Amino acid sequence: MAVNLQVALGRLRLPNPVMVAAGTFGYGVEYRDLVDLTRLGAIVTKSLTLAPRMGNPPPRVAETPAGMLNTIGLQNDGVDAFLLETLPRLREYGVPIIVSVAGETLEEYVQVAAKVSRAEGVAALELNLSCPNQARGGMEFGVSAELTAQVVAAVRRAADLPLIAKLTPNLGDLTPVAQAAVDAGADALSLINTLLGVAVDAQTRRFRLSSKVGGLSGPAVKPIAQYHFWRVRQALPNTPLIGVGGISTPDDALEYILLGAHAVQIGTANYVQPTTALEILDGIHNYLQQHGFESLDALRGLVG
Amino acid sequence: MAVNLQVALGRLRLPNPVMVAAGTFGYGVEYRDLVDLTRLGAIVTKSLTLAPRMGNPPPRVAETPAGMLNTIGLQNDGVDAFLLETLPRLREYGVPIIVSVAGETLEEYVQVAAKVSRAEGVAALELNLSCPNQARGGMEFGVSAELTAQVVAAVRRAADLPLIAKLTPNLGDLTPVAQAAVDAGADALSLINTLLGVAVDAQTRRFRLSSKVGGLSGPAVKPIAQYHFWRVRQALPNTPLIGVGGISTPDDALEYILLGAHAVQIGTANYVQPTTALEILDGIHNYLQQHGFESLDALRGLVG
Amino acid sequence: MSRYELPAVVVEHQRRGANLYELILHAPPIAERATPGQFVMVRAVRTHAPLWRRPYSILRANPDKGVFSILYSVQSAFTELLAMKRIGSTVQILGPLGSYFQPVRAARRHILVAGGVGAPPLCFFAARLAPTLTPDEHLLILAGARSSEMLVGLDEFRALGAQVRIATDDGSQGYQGYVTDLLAQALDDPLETAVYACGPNRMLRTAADICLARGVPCQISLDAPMPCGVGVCLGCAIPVRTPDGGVWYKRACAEGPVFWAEEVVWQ
Amino acid sequence: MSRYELPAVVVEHQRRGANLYELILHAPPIAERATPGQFVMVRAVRTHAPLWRRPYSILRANPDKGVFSILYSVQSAFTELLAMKRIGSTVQILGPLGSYFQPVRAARRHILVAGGVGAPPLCFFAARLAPTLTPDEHLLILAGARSSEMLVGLDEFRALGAQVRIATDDGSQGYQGYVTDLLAQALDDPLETAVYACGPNRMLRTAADICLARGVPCQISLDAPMPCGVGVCLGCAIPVRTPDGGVWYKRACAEGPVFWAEEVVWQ
Ligand SMILES: Cc1cc2nc3c(=O)[nH]c(=O)nc-3n(C[C@H](O)[C@H](O)[C@H](O)COP(=O)(O)OP(=O)(O)OC[C@H]3O[C@@H](n4cnc5c(N)ncnc54)[C@H](O)[C@@H]3O)c2cc1C
Ligand SMILES: Cc1cc2nc3c(=O)[nH]c(=O)nc-3n(C[C@H](O)[C@H](O)[C@H](O)COP(=O)(O)OP(=O)(O)OC[C@H]3O[C@@H](n4cnc5c(N)ncnc54)[C@H](O)[C@@H]3O)c2cc1C
Ligand SMILES: Cc1cc2nc3c(=O)[nH]c(=O)nc-3n(C[C@H](O)[C@H](O)[C@H](O)COP(=O)(O)O)c2cc1C
Ligand SMILES: Cc1cc2nc3c(=O)[nH]c(=O)nc-3n(C[C@H](O)[C@H](O)[C@H](O)COP(=O)(O)O)c2cc1C
Ligand code: FES
Ligand code: FES
Repeated sequence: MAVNLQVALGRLRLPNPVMVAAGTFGYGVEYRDLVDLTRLGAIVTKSLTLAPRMGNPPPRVAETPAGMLNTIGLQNDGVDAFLLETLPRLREYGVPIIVSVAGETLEEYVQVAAKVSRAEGVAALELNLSCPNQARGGMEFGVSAELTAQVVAAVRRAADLPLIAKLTPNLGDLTPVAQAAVDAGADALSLINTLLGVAVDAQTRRFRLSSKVGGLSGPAVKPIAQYHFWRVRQALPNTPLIGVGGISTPDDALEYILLGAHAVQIGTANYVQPTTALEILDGIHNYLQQHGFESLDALRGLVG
Repeated sequence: MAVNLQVALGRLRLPNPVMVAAGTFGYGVEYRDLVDLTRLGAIVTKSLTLAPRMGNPPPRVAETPAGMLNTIGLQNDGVDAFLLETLPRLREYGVPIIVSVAGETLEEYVQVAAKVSRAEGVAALELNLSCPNQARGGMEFGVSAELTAQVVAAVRRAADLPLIAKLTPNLGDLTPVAQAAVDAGADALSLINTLLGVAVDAQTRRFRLSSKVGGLSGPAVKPIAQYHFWRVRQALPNTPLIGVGGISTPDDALEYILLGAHAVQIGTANYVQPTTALEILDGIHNYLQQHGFESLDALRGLVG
Repeated sequence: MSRYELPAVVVEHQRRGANLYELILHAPPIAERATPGQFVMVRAVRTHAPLWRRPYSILRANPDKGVFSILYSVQSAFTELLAMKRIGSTVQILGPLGSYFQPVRAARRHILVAGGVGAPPLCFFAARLAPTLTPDEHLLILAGARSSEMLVGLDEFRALGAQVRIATDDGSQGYQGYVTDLLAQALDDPLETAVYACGPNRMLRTAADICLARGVPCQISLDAPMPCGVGVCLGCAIPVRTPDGGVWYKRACAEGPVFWAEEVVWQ
Repeated sequence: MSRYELPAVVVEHQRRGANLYELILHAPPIAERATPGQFVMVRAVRTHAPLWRRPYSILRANPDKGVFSILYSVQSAFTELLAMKRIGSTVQILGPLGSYFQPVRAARRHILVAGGVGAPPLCFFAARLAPTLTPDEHLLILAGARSSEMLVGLDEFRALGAQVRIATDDGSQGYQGYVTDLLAQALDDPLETAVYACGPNRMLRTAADICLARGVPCQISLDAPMPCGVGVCLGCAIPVRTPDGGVWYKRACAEGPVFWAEEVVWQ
């Protein structure tokens, strides 16, 4: 049986639902010799800021049970360098490119988004709403429905590209933020970004991260990510949702699709096995064939 | 070097800081042939309700990466049966007994607490604030500072025993709830209870739990638990705190103590290794000796 | 109730079928006390994922040598790690645990219904039951599996003088179809018969229905997720009928895994 | 840059010291391209905890036989699982990765400073360097470890004709004290000398200070947590001096693990 893996998230059309998540696949080109980039549903770049950013001091990462903490601190080359040097190389692979946009102020989001929207060959923008808001003492933009709406609306005006808002899980109930993002013009939502976490080294009696607090990701977070996903899915039955968090096997990805995801993103698992996204793509394909589903539409939301 | 492991959490004095957590050690007596109960810092009983409760239908548990989800649904024999049948047996071991109190209404908490406080040989009460509030559509009491204050204050009036409020992590910022609990009369706080989570079986296309949503525990949650612990520690520098979440080794326990814990509770790890609490107790003892600390006071809060 | 938590040394680790392995462990207190139908909780390595111990039925026990064994098929992460254990290494064992098969003394025909990796406790039961049978008592084994090479313990059953009938889903050996079809057939004459079954819960339900409809006493060993194995977590709840006609939960690990068929409420 | 991600068969698995094991792996593309100082990312079993692959320096490589090996000590969960791998089983390998030691052609004395399990890349380096040396060039190995039985690769170093001096923390062999004391001593005459070091970061810092103070070119292989090993996660940041006198981060896995001592900013 032929199966169709294409998906449409509003205006954004992808050859298949398996993307690589922001910050876990570099700018995309780094893995070109190990992963057939042309087969990916999309590449989400690492988050870009207006100016190059140096990031946080080491230690930046700590392994935790079935997960990891990171405090990279948005180290990146800045949007200009990306557009000038990396984007042209990445474009050659013909894979949909989703640029992740970061900012510490509303203006920074807008400026980065505007620059990207003028470039050629970008399929969509993803707003990283887990960035620390300078004006509010480093609180994540995405924990506030109001700030989220402001950022999404402003970027919406500044950039004519499909717009994905990526939600932070660091609040009790994501649905008001999700609703605000959609009302402000987001075409789709990605959820979730990393969870705030702490790790201590009992032997050295220090925090394991230079910044004390970091972002938790990896298999450990999957139940929490799926909980938030399920709640947002119920609250917004018609919004295309992208499931992110703890995916490392085809079953993990299928679980999100069954819960109603249009697409999924693979993060931490790329580090463990660079070919994870392709293995998941093959696994989804086989599952559809074995169980007699012709497309993802038939599967999506069966568990609700 | 002789080391002193005694701790005082306000009025509550314990021979050592290693307790077993509510719901993970039965009523205590079940493990008597496998674990030397007399060596435990305290036993927290499974949560008791006014009437016996049947609990939720199976499946009630699902393994997740480095963790598990449960939806036991507060199955218990009811407070009367506990006081009549189990407490007398448990008392014989001379181990401090902390009774976990649950309720679906404010009145239920108060009635259970009042009954327990009239019994002999109970060292303290722990309020399980993760219970579903009947009046508010099943929302956990502990996500609201106002409800938390009400429950704590009412129980405070009804029962003259040291009172521990056990916080739920299912909100963005626990500090207002923690503050409310202390202001209302809690002598100490335990944190955290389980995190809301979902698991799906891609093969059967069903939720893995009968109730869809369950509570996540185990090593996977440790970074999240320690994050909340660290924030509450900062907000309430003078309140005795009990660290719970993902502890399975001496280092895990020491991490909480370094972050400022007066005591710790071992939950899920009991299932994997029934002797975990004793191994942790020995490990803490050795650590203090090796590193030349005479008591936990010298260690507590060194990482802050 | 005597239970032990101890490290057991791997004495042998043998391939016993397509994807089947027998792990022979030295643990005298468990070898001495194990009763057919009981299980042990196994921790193979010190890792957080998989997190839980896994329950395994006791396949055989030799109190004289102080050894017992379990039989497992490699399915997922836990059993992949278990399969890596070498002779001389140790696994942590908690047991023996749970209820056991009770020989129905009034019966003259004992039918053991084994589905797939449900066979081990019945092998042990047959081994202990056979020597106690009088000449007019019969032991009939109905063994089912997806395919011929998934069948477990046939040689042992035959060595005990038991009659063995086989069903496979793919027809690669014996009757093609469900092992419960063989049971229904065998119970054409239900008199003085007792049934003991272990296998997938779906099979057990069918077996229970068949037996109850014919008034045949039937014990079934149920599968359930088991975080603790010792009755404290209440995760392994099995709905059962209470004397007053209501429903309550029993624990598969403590009151079970072996239940009387009429107790269980199927949901 | 040619990197491969492939399953490699365990050809041998040998004890090489108190708590040291050598794992010999068949992986021709890696054996052919490995350069001393480079490493591979190893995934031993399919489990979520430990989650990350671990980096291991290449100890030796035989392109003709298509094998290379790594040397490890059992420390925690990952290495406990690695130690369970049997001959004939596979581990996933990603490599060869990272920068490498560059022989300083102007030097006449090459000092290799090895601390504990920092020795493997220097063994490999010595093996490749020794045959290229002219008769007036010297190879001096300074090997340090906590204790005598933690010393690695001494026989190999000696077989290459290198001079070997030893330091142990407990004095169980050679000089009692830090291996960097031996380095300072050897650099009493710093002329025409190059230093190559691998070991705990604290040792490397001391070695770097000693060399920089004496104007001796020094390459050090740094340790850092490495989630990806291939430069994408930015987790392994090492602060380095930029040409304009500022500080920026390089990646231990991509621009490193081998750095010139003067580049590194110690924090
Ligand atoms: C009382 C009792 C006795 C038992 N005795 C035996 C015995 O004697 N021999 C024996 O072999 N087993 C026995 N079992 C079962 C055993 O405990 C394990 O469940 C079994 O070995 C599988 O372990 P695993 O960790 O490898 O697989 P698990 O990870 O537990 O998975 C079990 C099954 O679920 C599937 N699975 C895993 N993850 C997923 C997912 N995400 N989505 C869908 N499916 C998934 C796996 O493919 C596998 O088929 C017994 C169980 C009980 C309760
Ligand atoms: C470029 C590079 C090359 C390397 N080459 C080699 C090599 O050739 N040989 C080699 O043996 N190693 C090498 N390493 C180190 C190796 O990657 C592993 O870190 C090492 O094998 C330990 O692995 P582990 O998982 O068993 O221990 P880990 O879990 O990684 O722990 C490492 C150390 O930290 C301690 N530790 C673990 N958990 C805690 C905790 N909670 N609190 C305090 N301490 C803790 C452990 O006891 C152990 O001593 C290299 C590292 C790098 C970066
Ligand atoms: C090291 C690291 C860096 C990350 N950087 C970004 C980033 O720049 N922008 C972003 O939106 N998310 C970033 N993330 C979050 C991931 O995209 C993803 O949302 C999260 O890791 C959960 O998915 P996972 O469990 O599959 O890793 C990062 C994650 C990690 C582990
Ligand atoms: C099966 C199960 C049942 C639990 N029952 C209770 C309970 O009755 N009352 C309560 O306050 N907490 C209960 N908990 C939560 C634990 O006490 C503990 O807060 C939580 O599991 C986190 O700790 P851990 O990671 O060490 O398990 C339960 C946890 C589990 C896994
Ligand atoms: S497995 Fe815990 S009560 Fe049965
Ligand atoms: S380990 Fe990921 S960039 Fe170096």
